[in-house]
Amino acid sequence: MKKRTQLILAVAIIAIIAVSIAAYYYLTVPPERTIKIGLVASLTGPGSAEGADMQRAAILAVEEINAAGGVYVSEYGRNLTVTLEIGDDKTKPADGVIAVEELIKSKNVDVLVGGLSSSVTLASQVPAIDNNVPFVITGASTPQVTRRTDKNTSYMFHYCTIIDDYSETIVKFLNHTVRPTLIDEGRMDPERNLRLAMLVRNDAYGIGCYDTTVRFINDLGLPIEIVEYQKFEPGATDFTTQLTLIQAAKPDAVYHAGLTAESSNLVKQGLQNVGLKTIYIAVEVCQTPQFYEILGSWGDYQILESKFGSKAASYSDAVDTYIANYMQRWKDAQGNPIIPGMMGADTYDAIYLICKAIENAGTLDKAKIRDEIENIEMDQMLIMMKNGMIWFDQNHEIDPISFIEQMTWNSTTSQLTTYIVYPDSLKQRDFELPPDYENEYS
Amino acid sequence: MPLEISLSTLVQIVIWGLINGCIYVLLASGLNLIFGVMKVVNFAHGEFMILGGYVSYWVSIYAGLNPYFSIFVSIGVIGIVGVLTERVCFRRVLGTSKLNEIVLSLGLIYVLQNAMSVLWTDKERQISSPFEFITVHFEIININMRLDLLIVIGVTVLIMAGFYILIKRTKIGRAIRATSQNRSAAMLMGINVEYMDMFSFGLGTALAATAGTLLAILFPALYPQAGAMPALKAFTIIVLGGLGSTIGAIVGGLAYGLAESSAIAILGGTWRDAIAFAILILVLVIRPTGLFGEKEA
Amino acid sequence: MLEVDGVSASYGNVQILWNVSLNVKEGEIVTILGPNGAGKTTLVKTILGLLHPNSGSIKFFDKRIDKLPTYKIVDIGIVLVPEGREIFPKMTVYENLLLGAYTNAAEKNKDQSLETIFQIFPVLKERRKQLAQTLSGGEQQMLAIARGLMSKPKLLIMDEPSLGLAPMLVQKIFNSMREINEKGVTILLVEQNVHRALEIADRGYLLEAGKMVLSGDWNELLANEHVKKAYLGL
Amino acid sequence: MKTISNLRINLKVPRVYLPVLLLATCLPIPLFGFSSFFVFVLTVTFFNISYSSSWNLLAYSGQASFGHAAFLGIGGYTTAIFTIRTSIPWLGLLLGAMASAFAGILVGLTCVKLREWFLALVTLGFSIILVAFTRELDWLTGGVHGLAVPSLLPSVNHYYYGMLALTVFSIFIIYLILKSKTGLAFAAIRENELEAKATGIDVVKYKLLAFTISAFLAGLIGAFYAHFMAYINDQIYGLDYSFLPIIISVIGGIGTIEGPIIGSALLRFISEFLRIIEPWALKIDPVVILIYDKIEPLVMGVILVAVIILMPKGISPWLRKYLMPKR
Repeated sequence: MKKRTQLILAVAIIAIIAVSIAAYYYLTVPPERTIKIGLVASLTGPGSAEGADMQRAAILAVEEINAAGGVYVSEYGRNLTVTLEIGDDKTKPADGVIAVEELIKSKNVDVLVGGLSSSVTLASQVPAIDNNVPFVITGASTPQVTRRTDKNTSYMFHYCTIIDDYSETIVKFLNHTVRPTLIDEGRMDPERNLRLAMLVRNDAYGIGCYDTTVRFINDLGLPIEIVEYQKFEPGATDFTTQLTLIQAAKPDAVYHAGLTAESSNLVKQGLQNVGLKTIYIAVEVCQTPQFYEILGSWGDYQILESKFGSKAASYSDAVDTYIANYMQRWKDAQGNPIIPGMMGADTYDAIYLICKAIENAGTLDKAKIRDEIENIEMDQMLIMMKNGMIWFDQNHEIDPISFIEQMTWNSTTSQLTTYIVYPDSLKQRDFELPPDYENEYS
Repeated sequence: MPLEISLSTLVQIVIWGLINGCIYVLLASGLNLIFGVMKVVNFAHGEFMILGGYVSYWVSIYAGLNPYFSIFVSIGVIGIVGVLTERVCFRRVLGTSKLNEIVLSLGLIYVLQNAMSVLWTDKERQISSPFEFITVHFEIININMRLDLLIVIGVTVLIMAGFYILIKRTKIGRAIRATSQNRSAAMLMGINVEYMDMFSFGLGTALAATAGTLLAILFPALYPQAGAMPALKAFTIIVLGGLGSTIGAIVGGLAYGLAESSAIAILGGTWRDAIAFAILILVLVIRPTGLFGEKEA
Repeated sequence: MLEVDGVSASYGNVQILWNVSLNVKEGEIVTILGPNGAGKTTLVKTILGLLHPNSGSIKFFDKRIDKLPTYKIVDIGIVLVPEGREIFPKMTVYENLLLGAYTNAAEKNKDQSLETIFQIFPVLKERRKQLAQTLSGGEQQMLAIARGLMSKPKLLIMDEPSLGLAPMLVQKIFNSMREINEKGVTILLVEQNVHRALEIADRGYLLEAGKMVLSGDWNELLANEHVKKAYLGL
Repeated sequence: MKTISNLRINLKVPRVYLPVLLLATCLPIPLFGFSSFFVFVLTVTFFNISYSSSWNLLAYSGQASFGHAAFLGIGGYTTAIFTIRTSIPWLGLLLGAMASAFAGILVGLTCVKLREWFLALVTLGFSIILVAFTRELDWLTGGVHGLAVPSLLPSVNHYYYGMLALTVFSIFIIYLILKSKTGLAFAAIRENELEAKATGIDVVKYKLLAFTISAFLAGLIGAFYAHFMAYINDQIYGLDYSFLPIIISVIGGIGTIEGPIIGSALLRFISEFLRIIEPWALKIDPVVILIYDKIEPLVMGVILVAVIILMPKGISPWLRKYLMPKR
């Protein structure tokens, strides 16, 4: 008899939960119309450092917009507030699909923003494509997200530097700055090519970086050759064998493409474990606080390609204000301010541009919002554009300026700071070789 | 490309192989001990390794202890955790069915991994060593080596020597070996085999804890999911080295470390995980009982 | 010293022993006879606590031992030399003997026990550094008995010590058994070889299909018609 | 003919009403105007059920695969590659299932003589090796970029019915097998391989058969899943997908038809419950979001460990005692 009571109780509990779950999905109707922006970010998994930055930036942007009274939508004849819904793709394609499905179908978002890892975004954008939800992608660097041919990507926009941009800036920097410096200092035979080694994440992003580098070197006919090309698996923590092989190829510089933790650790291991004392060039994905934190003094003289210099001395008023606001708003558990990263800056801009587009459209109709995003023209914000304006080209991509920063270790504050060393238009300091730099003359 | 590798590069690749091998030796020896005595495959062994790394990490941060000394704290804590795990979980399913034992360890993987995630997030950590900036130069082969690498090798040698003496020269070691060779005869000798189960499980996980600490000193490999793959590889190592063979685990661990770094060097990083299993499958196709395994009655 | 009273035991759902009783007095050699599958090994396993009885009691020096774990039973002085020898194959002869002296009491006297044992089995002294698996069958049996003696048992139970051995060796082992008994060790011998068993035993029990069917002095048993027919081939 | 007569007999038995009731509840759900995310989530649940059932069939024959995702992935990749290259819809599903069945035979051949833990490792190893191949053979598999899989059906509601049909189909097939002589042979092998051999059962044949059928079903389900998710990359071979059916089946009841259903339902309950309380949890402490997704697998792990220790046969026998009257 007792067991029967137990059973009835268990069945009753399960039934109540089942009914309430069903009721939840059946009955949830938004109480009041707001502009719902869905943020797709990797809050867990290997991309969590970057994902957290995107989340913080998005919350900041939404708070600022709401504090300023929201967005005027003519269809409603009044200002609507913006609400942010967050979906975690867990840095996995299948979870990304579920997260976006949930944002679209359960949270009923009007527009999507975010998307970090390239392979995850290629999967998670599909529900957005299928349901015609405008998606401003601010993380994934593969151009495929707006150029794929198997799906109609007319609702996809790419507010982010693409891999092509990284590699273009880096090879130009190598040719324009590094090679002359080495020749001037008598470190290399002027007749020979610059020896570049690449160490990339074995995924769409890393391999894309390699492919585009090869392409730009060939297209521009630069005196650079890739002497070693190694890959590592996503989430790897031991890069020593690859770095040893790179060392054997005697490169003048190493271009590495990984996420924050991978890139910073591989630089550290190269200098610390392997003794490969060279110039390490990271790409902007690593522009996060964690990057500087892990590198510590090992980051002295190392290089970072970026389009948002959170640590560089002020080069733009908008950026300075943003950094100040961000650090004011976000503090870690110990109460120290958190430094913003690049992915967050993209996301922050994207939310402003979405709100602008909605205001222009005067409606929350997704097709109209899409049209307005496509035709947007507004002043540049955090990300600097080649013509000072935010606009999308026929590939739904932007045309940003990316630059090269060199890090220096300040032993009194125990902090890394950065200076822009390329291009000349933004340059704050001259590029310097690390004092213990080693390479071969010929 | 691999053909024109210079001597110093080759030596370095061998060293990376051996250092990874050290971690595998510690991990495989512990797993092997547990398997020998209890005939249980603890697939969650890697999680104890990472847990051990975390213990050392926090001890070295909050108590300011040199990480190489915090290994002892880690051994103690994880040893006790291991004993409790045996007592609460494994003892109850021991002998019911092999599948239950395997799935239990799978359940422990989920519990431990996600509990660590909830407690400390997925952030990758590295234990900072006081010798971080010291390198040693070897003139003959012209390579610089981080001092910690040498210390890690030294610590592994010491721990394995201690383990070897414990197993081969002491009364409890004899009892452990007796239990693993013939459980019922061991009972007839007056050995409390359940106590041996508990002790070996604790000792095995303690070895894993040292592996975790050393790994976290060398690499930023301290995150909750980091243990799953090494444990599986450690198991392939003991299958190849002969289930229950102490020497097999040591030689197999070092050999596998070398195989792995050569695989990365020759085939590329993609094959790092696959190589262990490729070897395993090849061996098992030829000899279903393992390379040195004995036919079971 | 040992009293088994009305013990029933089973493996899983299969009952093997039915209401079995026997007793052994100090200094005796008692034998349990019976055909293959009669439950002899199950009986000794039950005494040693490897299997717990469903009902009945087992007493050793008037203390209940049927609920104790094996290692405690060994500790109070009952030792089994198991069927099929069950030595530790990958350990040396010496290590095997040391394991025999695992209990604390036995460990104290281990040097003295070793001396005695090497007297009885000089061959083990020669081979003490060899791995046990390299010994011959007879030597392994000696090792098993010697290992049992190492723990200074009050009661030594031997399960089929002659199984699979050449007649010469069997003789040797039975001789050593007498020697051991003379040194004050009580012996419970489980045997299929009725002839030899009854030669050295004071008393005997006959176990058939899990039931005790007969008991008595060696001469009574030898005179019994059933024993004569079924076991002695007379 | 035999199947039909089997059916008629079963209709007399009360236990048949429970599945029918379950099915009757599931059928009209998309028509009732539930949010389409709910339909999506249920479709994923059906996937869990059918995929776990295919694993469970293999476990029923005493072989616990730790790399079942290999078969899922082979099915998915085959249909993706085929459909992209030829634009012929649907046929890819069958090809995927067959490719997977073929892989099942290969793995089965390696595994027939292996002990439990070796078998676990070899199957797991197989899926890990597949990851490496998939990443390297980018001309075929898209390498690390993965493949966008063309859609077969116009909407999530269609996929819902597709997945439901597939689930019913797999369970029905498994049911027929378990009720047949083959099922008896599987059970005999699981209980005691030597004895099974002694009674004249061709152990190797039946073990291979179990592998083949299980892999065929997993491949079919994987193929459909790939179309449903519209994208496939090497994570399909990952540990997550390999361990999922084990957890579900063991919690639900290993070697039973209803085990995967119970296990999947429980997983879904926990998952949806956590999803619904998430906003409240975040109100209490926003930092929770960083660890929130770990709570679900943690709870599943704890349940798994508890189930193995406390009721080693899973929840199913316990429920069965009350819900299913004995014949």
